[in-house]
Amino acid sequence: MELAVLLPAIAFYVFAGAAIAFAFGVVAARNPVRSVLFLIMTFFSAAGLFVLLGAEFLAMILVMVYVGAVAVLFLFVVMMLDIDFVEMKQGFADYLPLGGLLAFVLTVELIVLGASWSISGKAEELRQAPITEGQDNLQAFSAVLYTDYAFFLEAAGLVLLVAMIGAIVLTNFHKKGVKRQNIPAQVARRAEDGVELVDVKPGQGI
Amino acid sequence: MTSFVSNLSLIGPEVALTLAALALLVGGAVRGEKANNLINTISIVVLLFAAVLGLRSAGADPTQAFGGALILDRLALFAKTAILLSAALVLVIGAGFLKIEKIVKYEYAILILLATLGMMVMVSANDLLSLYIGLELQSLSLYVLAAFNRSSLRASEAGLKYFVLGALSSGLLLYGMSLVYGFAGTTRFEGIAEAAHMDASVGLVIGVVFVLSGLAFKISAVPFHMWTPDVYQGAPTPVTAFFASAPKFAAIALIARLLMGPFSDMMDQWQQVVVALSVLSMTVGYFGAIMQRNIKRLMAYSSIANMGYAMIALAAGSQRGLEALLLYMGLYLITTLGMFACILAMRQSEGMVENIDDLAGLSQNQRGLAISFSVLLFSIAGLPPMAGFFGKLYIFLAAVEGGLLWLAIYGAVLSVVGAFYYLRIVKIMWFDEPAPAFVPSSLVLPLTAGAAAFMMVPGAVWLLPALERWSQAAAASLF
Amino acid sequence: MNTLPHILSLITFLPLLGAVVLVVFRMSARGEDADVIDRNAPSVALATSLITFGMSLWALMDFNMADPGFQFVEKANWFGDMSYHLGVDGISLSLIVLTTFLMPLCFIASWGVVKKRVTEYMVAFLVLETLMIGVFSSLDIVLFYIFFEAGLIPMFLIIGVWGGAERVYAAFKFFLYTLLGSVLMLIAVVAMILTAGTTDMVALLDYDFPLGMQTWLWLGFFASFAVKMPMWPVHTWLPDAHVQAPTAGSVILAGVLLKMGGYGFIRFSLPMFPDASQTFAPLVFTLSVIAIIYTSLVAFRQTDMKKLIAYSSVAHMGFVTIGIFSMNVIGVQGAMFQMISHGIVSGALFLIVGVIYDRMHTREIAAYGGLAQRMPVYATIFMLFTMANVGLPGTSGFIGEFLTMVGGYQVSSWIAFGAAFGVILSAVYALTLYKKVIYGTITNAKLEDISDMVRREVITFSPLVIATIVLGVWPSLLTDMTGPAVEALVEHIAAAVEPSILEGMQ
Amino acid sequence: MMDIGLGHYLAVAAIMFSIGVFGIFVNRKNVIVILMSVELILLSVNINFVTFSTYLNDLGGQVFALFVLTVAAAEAAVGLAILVVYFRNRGNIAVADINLMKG
Amino acid sequence: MYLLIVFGPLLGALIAGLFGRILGDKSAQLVTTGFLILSAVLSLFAFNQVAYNGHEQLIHVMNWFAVGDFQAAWALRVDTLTAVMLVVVTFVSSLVHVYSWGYMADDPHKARFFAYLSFFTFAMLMLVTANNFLQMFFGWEGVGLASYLLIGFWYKKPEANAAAIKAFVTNRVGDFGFALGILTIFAVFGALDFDTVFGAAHDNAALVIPFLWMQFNAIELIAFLLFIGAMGKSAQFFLHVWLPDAMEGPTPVSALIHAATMVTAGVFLVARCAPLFEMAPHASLFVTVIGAMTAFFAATVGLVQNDIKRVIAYSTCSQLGYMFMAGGLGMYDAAIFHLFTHAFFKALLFLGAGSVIIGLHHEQDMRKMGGIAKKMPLTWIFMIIGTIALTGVGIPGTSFGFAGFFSKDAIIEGAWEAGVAGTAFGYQAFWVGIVAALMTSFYSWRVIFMTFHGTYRGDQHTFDHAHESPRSMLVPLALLSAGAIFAGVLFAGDFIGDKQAGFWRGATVIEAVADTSHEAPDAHAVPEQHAAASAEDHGGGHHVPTWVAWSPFVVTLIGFAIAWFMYITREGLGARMAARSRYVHPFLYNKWYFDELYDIVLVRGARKLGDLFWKGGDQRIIDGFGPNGFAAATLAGAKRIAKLQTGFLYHYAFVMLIGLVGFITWILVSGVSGGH
Repeated sequence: MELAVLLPAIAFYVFAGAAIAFAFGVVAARNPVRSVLFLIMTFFSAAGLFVLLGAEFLAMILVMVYVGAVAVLFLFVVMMLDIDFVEMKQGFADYLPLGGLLAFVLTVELIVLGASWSISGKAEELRQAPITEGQDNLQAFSAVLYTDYAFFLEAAGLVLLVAMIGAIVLTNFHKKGVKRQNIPAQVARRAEDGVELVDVKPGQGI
Repeated sequence: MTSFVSNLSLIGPEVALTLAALALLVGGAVRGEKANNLINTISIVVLLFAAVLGLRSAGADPTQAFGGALILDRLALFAKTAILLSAALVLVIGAGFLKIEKIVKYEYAILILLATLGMMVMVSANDLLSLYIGLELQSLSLYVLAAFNRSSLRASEAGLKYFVLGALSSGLLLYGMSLVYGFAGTTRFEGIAEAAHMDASVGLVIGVVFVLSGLAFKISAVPFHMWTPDVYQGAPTPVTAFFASAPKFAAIALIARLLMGPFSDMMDQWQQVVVALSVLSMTVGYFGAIMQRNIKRLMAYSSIANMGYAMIALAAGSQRGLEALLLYMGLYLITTLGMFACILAMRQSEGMVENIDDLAGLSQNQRGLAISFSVLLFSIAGLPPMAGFFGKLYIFLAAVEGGLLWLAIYGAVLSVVGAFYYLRIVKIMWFDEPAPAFVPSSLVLPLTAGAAAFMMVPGAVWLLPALERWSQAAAASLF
Repeated sequence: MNTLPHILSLITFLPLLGAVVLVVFRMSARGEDADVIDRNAPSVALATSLITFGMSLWALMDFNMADPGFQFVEKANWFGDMSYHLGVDGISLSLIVLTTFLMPLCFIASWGVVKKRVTEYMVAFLVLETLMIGVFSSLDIVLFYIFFEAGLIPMFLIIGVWGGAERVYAAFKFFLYTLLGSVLMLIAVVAMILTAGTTDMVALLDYDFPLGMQTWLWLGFFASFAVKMPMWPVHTWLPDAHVQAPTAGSVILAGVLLKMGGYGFIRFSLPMFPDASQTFAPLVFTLSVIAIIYTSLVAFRQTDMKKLIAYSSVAHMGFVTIGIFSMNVIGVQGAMFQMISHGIVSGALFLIVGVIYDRMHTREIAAYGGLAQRMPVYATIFMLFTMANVGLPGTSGFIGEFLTMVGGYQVSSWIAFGAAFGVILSAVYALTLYKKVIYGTITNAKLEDISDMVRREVITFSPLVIATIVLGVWPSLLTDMTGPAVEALVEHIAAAVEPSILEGMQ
Repeated sequence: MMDIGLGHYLAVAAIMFSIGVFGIFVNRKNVIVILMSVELILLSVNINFVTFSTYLNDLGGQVFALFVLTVAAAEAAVGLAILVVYFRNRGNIAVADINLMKG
Repeated sequence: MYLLIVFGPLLGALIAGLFGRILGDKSAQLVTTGFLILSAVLSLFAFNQVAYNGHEQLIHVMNWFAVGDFQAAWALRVDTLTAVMLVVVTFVSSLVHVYSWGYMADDPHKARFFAYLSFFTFAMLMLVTANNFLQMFFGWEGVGLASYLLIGFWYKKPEANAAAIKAFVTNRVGDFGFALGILTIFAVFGALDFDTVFGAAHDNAALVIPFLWMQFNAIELIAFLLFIGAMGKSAQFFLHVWLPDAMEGPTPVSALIHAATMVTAGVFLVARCAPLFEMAPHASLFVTVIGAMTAFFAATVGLVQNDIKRVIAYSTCSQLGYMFMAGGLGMYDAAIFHLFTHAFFKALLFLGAGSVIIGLHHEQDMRKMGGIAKKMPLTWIFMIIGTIALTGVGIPGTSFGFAGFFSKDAIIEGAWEAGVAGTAFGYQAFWVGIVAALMTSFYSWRVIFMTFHGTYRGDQHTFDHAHESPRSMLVPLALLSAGAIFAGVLFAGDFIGDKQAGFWRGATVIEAVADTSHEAPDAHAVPEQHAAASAEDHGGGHHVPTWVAWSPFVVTLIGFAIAWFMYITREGLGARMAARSRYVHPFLYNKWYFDELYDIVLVRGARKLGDLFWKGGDQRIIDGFGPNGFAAATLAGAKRIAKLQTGFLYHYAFVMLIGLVGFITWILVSGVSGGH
């Protein structure tokens, strides 16, 4: 078999197999730190699939945003929340058989569904952002993202804003009674304010 | 394509809300907690202003903005007005509670503004992507709001549950969207409609099921309702009031737009799902409420049941159905907010109370509040002469016309079960010996409740015709 | 007709106006003022109801007895397909007058007896009055339904707030039972509106619903009216509701609310679904006869006075359904008469129980005995109404029972046989009750000091006594009024019924 | 078999979706894993979008996926924030302990 | 005039009843009695007018029912039959009123009593003057009510209350038949007034209608149903149980209601409806049989009773049996005549008994009486007169005899003649009549002997204070005695004799007139000679064998002799026999155990059934499966649903997933099967 055909197939199976295996690892790992690491690996593999599909930009974003930010954030939280690992070794639930069956049915159905795909008869004319030959992925993105999709971009910005506000409002604690460093006050402090000279008469005390 | 800025003029209310949110955020950051009241007030004003702005700019013809990302029609207008007004009302009635519970933060109002914005995007979405982003804007704000009382374990548990399940539901929604996109070839609603019209493939149908499942979560339709009781109970009461009102309206308007717009050719399929959702929701909602002693939990089941009812109208899939749906939801909003005003007034000397037994003998302690609450309860139970009855009537009309007679009968019979637990609250207020009286609340709560109650009976004389006219116009925009 | 414009609206909403006035004053009153209002609320309520009664009499004067159609019609569009459409014919006007007649009596009977939350009590009754009158006067089916079902709310509160020990159970049972029936009717109403394209009852009366559909519509309406009547076997809410309700509540419940079922059958089931009515008539007859005999026997075993009377109400309503579904002039007229008469008689009986309940605070039959010695006037009035209850000729009770039996006999002798058998049983339970309460020696020491009826009570009863006897001796007073409408109705049915159904019946 | 088509990618996505779903309700350990399962679901969605995008020859799917990524990141932030709040109140994040409210 | 006759008593009753306490007892008594006497006088005048001068009247008072075809008016119909009844009713009633002045002298509720009495009279008058079945029914039930009130007049006595209810309810059973009869009449004839119905009866003779599960000849059915009404009111066999118990009421009441008037309403009904009964041979046969059975049964029970009033009550019952026997055999004239004469002597006996009872301070048990003839000579004489009249002493073949002789012998001989004529049950009726007459004689004399003769067996104190009754009581007794002696001889000619055609003038069917109806196809043939014979004088008994004519007289003598033997010659024999008898006496004494039977079957049955329906039907089944079951199920469902809400995230997610997978699978499956 020709390598040009075989190579993408091998690459697909490698990435797909890895992605699925790592994904399973995410769920199955007992230690959440491992889960996070598996998640990172899953993202990597998925990025590989994206490359195979010709979506290099997304593959890049996936690695950068997800692995670089999100997954690390997870790791950070996992480490930060001092979780008692012993307590968590309870393993899978009693719902495993039924749950497994459900998942299996779902998977089969979705795969069958995917197999039934055929391009919609109207797809040609309904295309929103046709990919023109010879234009690379990044260019294509840059062409539409700030024009056709500008509104979405703004809206997505608001989503991120909400996430920011949310994260801050929820986790930014001003604990009462905790002394904080007040730098302007510190800087503005002078010797006169801190030291008082008292003339103490002997034998009287203050 | 017209310029981005010129498009912005089409969505004045949204822009106003965005700008206000940003400005207030900055203001809040600068002024700190001192500005809380001011920010709250400004937010209310902005919401009202946006509503007025929307109504004023209402054109007769549906307009598309941003190259079809959004559609501005009467349905959107109706929904937006309802959402804005209820958001404003939530801010009005919630202020006192936050102060009492000492969780006042200026972000609260801003998050409500942003959630409202998300809902407004949802209801005028004309593209799966705008739908998704609007939905997420709303959801993320609501997740945060649910956990807003961060020193409360219940609130954070509510936030957590809401978030996890909400994320799952967005996953379902997205998966569905991806299928729809894949099988239709586009994310634009008109395009999907065209594709579906040509070939309603299995993939498309399953996509719709996924989408529907994802959205069903938002309106807490069974079996995607599981979060509702816990979150309603755990979240701060004003937030619960918000949950129970505007997002429900937004989501159901969105579902209606989807089902009767792009997916209208697949009615045979989605009707089954909607009917199933409706039956399940009514069953669980009406039966589940019976055991509840916590009034917020009870309200959760009540809203589940009411959504089940609303879905009867949805299942009819007709213009009359949509009209009934909107009328019903309009009445539902008023009633729910009025009821939450009553719940927010439930404060005894040692703090807020949420048990329905705390209402005992309210009719003797606070006659006005008791009357208002009772009227609202009777209304939501669908008893004439309260306006809520007309909501039901319209739904039955739509259902029977749509050939869903048995569903109407089922709903009607279950409404008797519903009447039982609504009446139980009435019973506690009127029949039981008085419990310790509530601490007099700020005047705004009884006034709100009274106003809502007024709308349900004497006010209904003009409210109903008006609502009917509006919902008729709104419904017409999809057909 | 140069009558007062909008007289029906006035009659209907005048009580509501009184209620609103009371509410407004009570809500704005504080401290001392509240007591003042509580003290005066009964007068206001009584005055309102008396004016309403006066107005209904005025309407009666202006009513053209010969005209079978609707009179005093008022119509205005509301929204959707619905309209505010009022009008009365002889059938409904007689029931309106019954309502407005009983209402002042209720207020007098409650005078000084109700001490708890007086204003609210009056308000509830006034609201109820509006709703009851509305039921009988509306000519829009949705409007009818609104009034019909809305009546549950004040009654629920009346039972629940001012009722006896088991009031909560009774109130809920009453409410949910009837609600379940009515929602099924609502679905039928919806189907009718959609099919006929109108909510106007006058138009619906002439609309010819397809045969198959009639069956379902009929059943839907039946579900509601049968519960309301109440017919066996959906009568079990009634004893509980009656027993627990305060006296005036029982009076209204038995006097008017039950009549809504009969009115509904006459107004809707018969003319709108004639074929289905014909088909289901045997069922109704069976249930009615069972009701008459069964509940009479049950009544015989009761130890609670109100429960006994409540069960007897069920039996008497059996006559009404028999009369209605005999679908001939005599039967329907008899049913109408029986409804009015029962409204008066059973109302009076509940008031009678109320008289001694107010004194002794028990309704246990066993707690009484020998009252004749202490309360001769009471005993006399009780006797009169006992006799009216057992349908003694010369009282109004006889006329209705007999006419319905005549009507029923024309359909089948079985019906008359069963009904007549019930008449025997009614004597058994009614006289047993009377004997146990009034006759014998005073065994309960507390009864030694019981006082006879005071003037207020005599005033309450005198109109009822007069009405019972006058109607018994001169029934034409009523039958002439309902006659044209009933005749028109029967003709309408005869013309509308599909011949095939009739053949099937033979 | 060697001819890799759209179905293959969709199958991967479907399996990953199922694993994510499975992970949510089978997990009894801690909430973080649930959040990660959600990420898996979103990833599967992205695979779908990208696949369809490629086979439809339409960039719209990829843009959609980009926004999904964006939103997912925001979601993760909010989710983790809530998790932290919960942890502060409760002291652990064991899934089986989150049932203060029920019924 | 007629209006005054009928409504005068009502007026009196209302005045006495409503204002009795204001007016005082005396005025109440005066008013009621006054109105009654006025009525009585006017009735006599009316009787003369109608019966002898042929001025029948039909007075329309006002409309009553006017519903569709169902028309009935308040009207007074006065023909000879009515006039006879008017006389009987008003006459006896006014005497009873007068008598009650004395009898009720000690009672604290006199006004009420007199109001009841007058009301009763009014109701009875309404009954007899009715021109349609409904008005008759009004009177019918009205007398029932009055009887109920009067029996229960001493409301403190539980027995009185029970008896009152028993009377009313038993009457209602009869009324049940009556009401159904009326319904059938309306169904058949479309009208309720007598003239229309009787006029159309002939045309409908062959009409067959369905009733319940069977087909009946319409006229037969009507007659039968009406007779059930008559059975109730006239205490005929099966429905007789109330009459003896009714003696719990004051004695004047017993005299008025349970002897003279109300109980005869049934006979009146049969006579009134003679045109119907004439065409209903089977129903008539039934009437005869029931009448005969009653005559026999009541007589046997009367033999052994110890309560003086009860003996007379059973005697009444038995005599009513005679009347029905006559009616059933077509001798309506004889029946009415017996009714007429019976009213006098039975009222006399009752009032006499009342006199005894008062004299002995409310002692009714004959075992505690004896030998009081000397103490109460006048009462004794009146009672003897009454007894002689009741037993029908007279010389057959002559016009010499007491009242009962004419009427009762007419019935017995008539029965023989009917037997000769081939009427079913004629001979049997004759023999029953003879046997009953024997027993009548025995128990009647037994009363006299046990009460007035022999040795006193009661409390000596009572005996010492025994006294003759006041004048107000004796005067009515005297008047009634006159009636008992002369009513027969004076009126026999008019009622059943050769002048009868001119007397009745169609008010009831007399044999001569009845002949025409006998030609109806399904009516049984009556031989010519019977018709000829019946037109003749029954009193003389020319057309029956002599032994037949003499036999009643003979058996009366035998009865007297036995009684004399048992209670005078061998005083105490009766009691000893009673004590020794193990089966017969208890059986008779306990009235053939009818009360016990009814108690077990009906009263307890009703109670059991009532309880079953109430506790089992209503509470367990209807409420249990209905509202309460519904509520319980709802609650159970609610609990289950609440339990689903475990609070665990993974369960929530699981449920969502189940839903999702379920929907997808469902859609895929239905889509596939739906052909997509």
